[in-house]
Amino acid sequence: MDSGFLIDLVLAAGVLILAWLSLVATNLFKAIVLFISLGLLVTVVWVRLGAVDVAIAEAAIGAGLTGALLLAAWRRLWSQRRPVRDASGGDDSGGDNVS
Amino acid sequence: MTQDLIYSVCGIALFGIGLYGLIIVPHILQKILAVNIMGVGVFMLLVAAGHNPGGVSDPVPHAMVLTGIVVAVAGTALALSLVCRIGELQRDGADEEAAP
Amino acid sequence: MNGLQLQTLLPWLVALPLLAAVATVLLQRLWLCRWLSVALSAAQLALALTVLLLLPEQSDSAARRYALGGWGAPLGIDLYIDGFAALLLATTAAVGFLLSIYSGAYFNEADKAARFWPLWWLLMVALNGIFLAADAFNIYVTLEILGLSAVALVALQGSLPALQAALRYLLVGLLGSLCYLLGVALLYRAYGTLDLAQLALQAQAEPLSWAALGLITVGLLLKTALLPLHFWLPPAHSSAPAPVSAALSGLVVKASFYLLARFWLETLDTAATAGGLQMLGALGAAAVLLGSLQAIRARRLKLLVAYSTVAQLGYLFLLFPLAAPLAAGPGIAGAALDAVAYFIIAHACAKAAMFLAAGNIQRAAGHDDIERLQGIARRLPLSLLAFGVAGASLIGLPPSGGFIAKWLLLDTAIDSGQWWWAAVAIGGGLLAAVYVFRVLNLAFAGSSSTADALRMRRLRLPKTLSVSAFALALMTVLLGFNALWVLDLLDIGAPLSYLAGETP
Amino acid sequence: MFHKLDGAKLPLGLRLICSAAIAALTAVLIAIVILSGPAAPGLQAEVAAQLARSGVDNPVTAVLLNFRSYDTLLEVAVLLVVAVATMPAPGRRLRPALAPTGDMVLIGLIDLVVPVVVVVGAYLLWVGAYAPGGAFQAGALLAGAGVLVSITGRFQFSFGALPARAILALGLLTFTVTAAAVALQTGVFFQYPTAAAGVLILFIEAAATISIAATLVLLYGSLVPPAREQESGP
Repeated sequence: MDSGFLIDLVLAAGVLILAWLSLVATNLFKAIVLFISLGLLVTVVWVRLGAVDVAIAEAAIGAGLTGALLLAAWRRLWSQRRPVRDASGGDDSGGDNVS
Repeated sequence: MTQDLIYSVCGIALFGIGLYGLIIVPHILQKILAVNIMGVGVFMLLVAAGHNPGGVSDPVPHAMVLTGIVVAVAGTALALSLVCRIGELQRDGADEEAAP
Repeated sequence: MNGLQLQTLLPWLVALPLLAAVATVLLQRLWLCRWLSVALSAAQLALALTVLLLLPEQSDSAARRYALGGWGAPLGIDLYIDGFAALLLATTAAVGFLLSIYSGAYFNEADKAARFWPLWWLLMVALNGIFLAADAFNIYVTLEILGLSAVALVALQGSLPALQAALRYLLVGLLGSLCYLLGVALLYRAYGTLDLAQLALQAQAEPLSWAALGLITVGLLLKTALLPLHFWLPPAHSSAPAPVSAALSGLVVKASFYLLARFWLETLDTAATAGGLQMLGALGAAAVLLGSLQAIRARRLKLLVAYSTVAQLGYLFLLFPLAAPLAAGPGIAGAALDAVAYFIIAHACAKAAMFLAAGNIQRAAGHDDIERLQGIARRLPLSLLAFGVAGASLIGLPPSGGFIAKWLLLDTAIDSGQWWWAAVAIGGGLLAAVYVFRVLNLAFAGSSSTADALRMRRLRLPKTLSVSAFALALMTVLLGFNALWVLDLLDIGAPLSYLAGETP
Repeated sequence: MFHKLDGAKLPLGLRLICSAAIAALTAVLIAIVILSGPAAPGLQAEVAAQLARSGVDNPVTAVLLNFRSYDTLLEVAVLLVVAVATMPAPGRRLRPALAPTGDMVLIGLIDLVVPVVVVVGAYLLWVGAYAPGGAFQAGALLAGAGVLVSITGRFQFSFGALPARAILALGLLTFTVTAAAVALQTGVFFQYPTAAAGVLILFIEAAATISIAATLVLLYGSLVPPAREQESGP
């Protein structure tokens, strides 16, 4: 019982930290990877709460497919090595600056 | 604190973090992540409300969350497809301006 | 034979547009899609009118409820109809029918037309679904269909501003839905049911239901674009294709307003506070004034019409202070609902007509820059007439639906001793006159510049486009002549059942 | 500012005010939930009482496809909305995710994995009646297989064509027609005859699975960069 309580606390804290990190990450790729990890951690939460159906869907759709979609969009728009010609600072430079 | 209370609080906090991301974080891709995080927060509150330690859990919130997950991925896909079309139109526009 | 049952017709109001959506996905030939859609729109209109006519016979609320799957609330999902819902369903079907005819002639690119029809029908599914909804989570799903199909329809335009407006619209819509869903989650946590009628019976005035009502309100206000949350509407509504703009301004924003009215005056009325009701009214009044001022300053015609929507939506929110059960007796509350329902119908027709007319002007002139519209009335007399008639209704000139609506509103405001709302309505009408006549003045006076005239001679406007815009404008006039008939229907159908003193 | 995808950063003062407001809102909501005590008993008793009449043994599947099947029907409609919005114009094909890859090891691996994924997906669909699983999970798995197939570049999906659109609409069509057809027998939309409920639910789920998988593959395919750009890139 006590160990279960601890697991829940750690899981909840981990979920919140991952969510925060993925939103404040300055590197888009890192943000997406953190978001996918968040999805996987939430899957564990669903199992802890006895929602196995939801866990399967979360792993397959919430983390897996959403992650694939995000990565595909990222690859299409932001991962281009092509130099950005927009002098005003451009749409491509925003999140991809690894600082 | 019981198990479902931990996750209820966690869910609302996730909603708040997502709201922060949607309003404050400037990058569009992270705004889309933020909407998804808000969704996860709401789902967590729902599943926690239906959680019944020791007994049978309420399946209705589970069904609602399953529906919600599919709706969320649909919204995300539409948003990403708009983002891609916008990004490419802008890039084409920038290229045309730069060409001559 | 026990005649036609009202209940058995209700699921068809959702099933018919669903099947139409599937059919238009499957049909390859666009002319087939077009004529099938017009025919099915007519069928939908007939269905909605039948429901409207059968409704007065059903005073018992159980007879206006349909338990899908036979389970019944709280396990299953119910459909529910009353006078308010039936009027909105009929309005949607009627405006939708004319917009279908218009759209058939408007979309002449194969790709756009092929996408338009399924999305259009799914939008209809969502609208009908919302007006019939009796389940809080079901409303969430229908709101998502409504939001996503509306965004996809705006994006059909394909231009960069349209796509950007669509993306912003999408994010705002998703935020609104999630706020709403969080409110529903709190309600489920507190009361263990999703059925609106059961929630109405169980809800207490306590922090949890206040929080839920607050979240639901913010979510729906975002979707209804009430003043501080209206920033997304003008770009989205002004950059969409004309029939889409007409549907968004005329019908889609009304759906979330309808839900707001339901939650505040019926489902969670125990949690509604007098201060909250007054604040909604004050925001509405601010929207009337600021929206009108923005419309006066707009450079583009479609932007003007879109800002006018922001203003006109403001009037609807006067419902809340006027119908406040604490401040007014049931008689005044009923009168306030009559006025606002009339407003919704009149504005749906007038705004749809106005957007179609603006779309015609844009197509014929190649632009919708107001300053360059001099003398366009000579080229497009019917469209400008439609614009003028619809504008008269927005201002509230007789004989028009807008006049009746505004008159009812003034009457209610004075009866309830809240004359300041009447001042808002009159002031809003004057401001509307300024922006409507600004366009008409330019369009009817002066001669168009030669370059524009040359371009217009080459581009002939299909007759269907101007005729259907004019038909919608004509409907606003008919609404002005048949007010009693419409109001009788609204009253007999027991709008918002709490007003009739029955438990829902 | 207007033509940048990443919106402008809000001014510092506004950012602080918004952050404070969001933090306050979150704190208030958390306090309300903590103080309001335990959640009300939900609907598990009602579900358990009617489970035997639902045609399936898994309560979540019973809720999704019988008690609240109207929501699920509309959810399938949501997927169709996004499919119609993102499908390529008729005649245009979705390019494969990677340019036809010559990597024989990868192709061999995918050849091995895909049949397994398809079998597992079918199993998930079938087992949904008794245990966790069902149409959406199965659809997502099948979509994964579809994406893998498209990566090899040996098959191209042409979503503008009629057969593909038929597959996308199949789930919604089957669901709606079944819901209406059972009304002929029982008089009520979505009221499946108890004896046939299990079969009807599996039938609907199978059709929905196919449409869901196709929609998800389409969504992924519409987002991957067109192959042309990679070839001509500098």
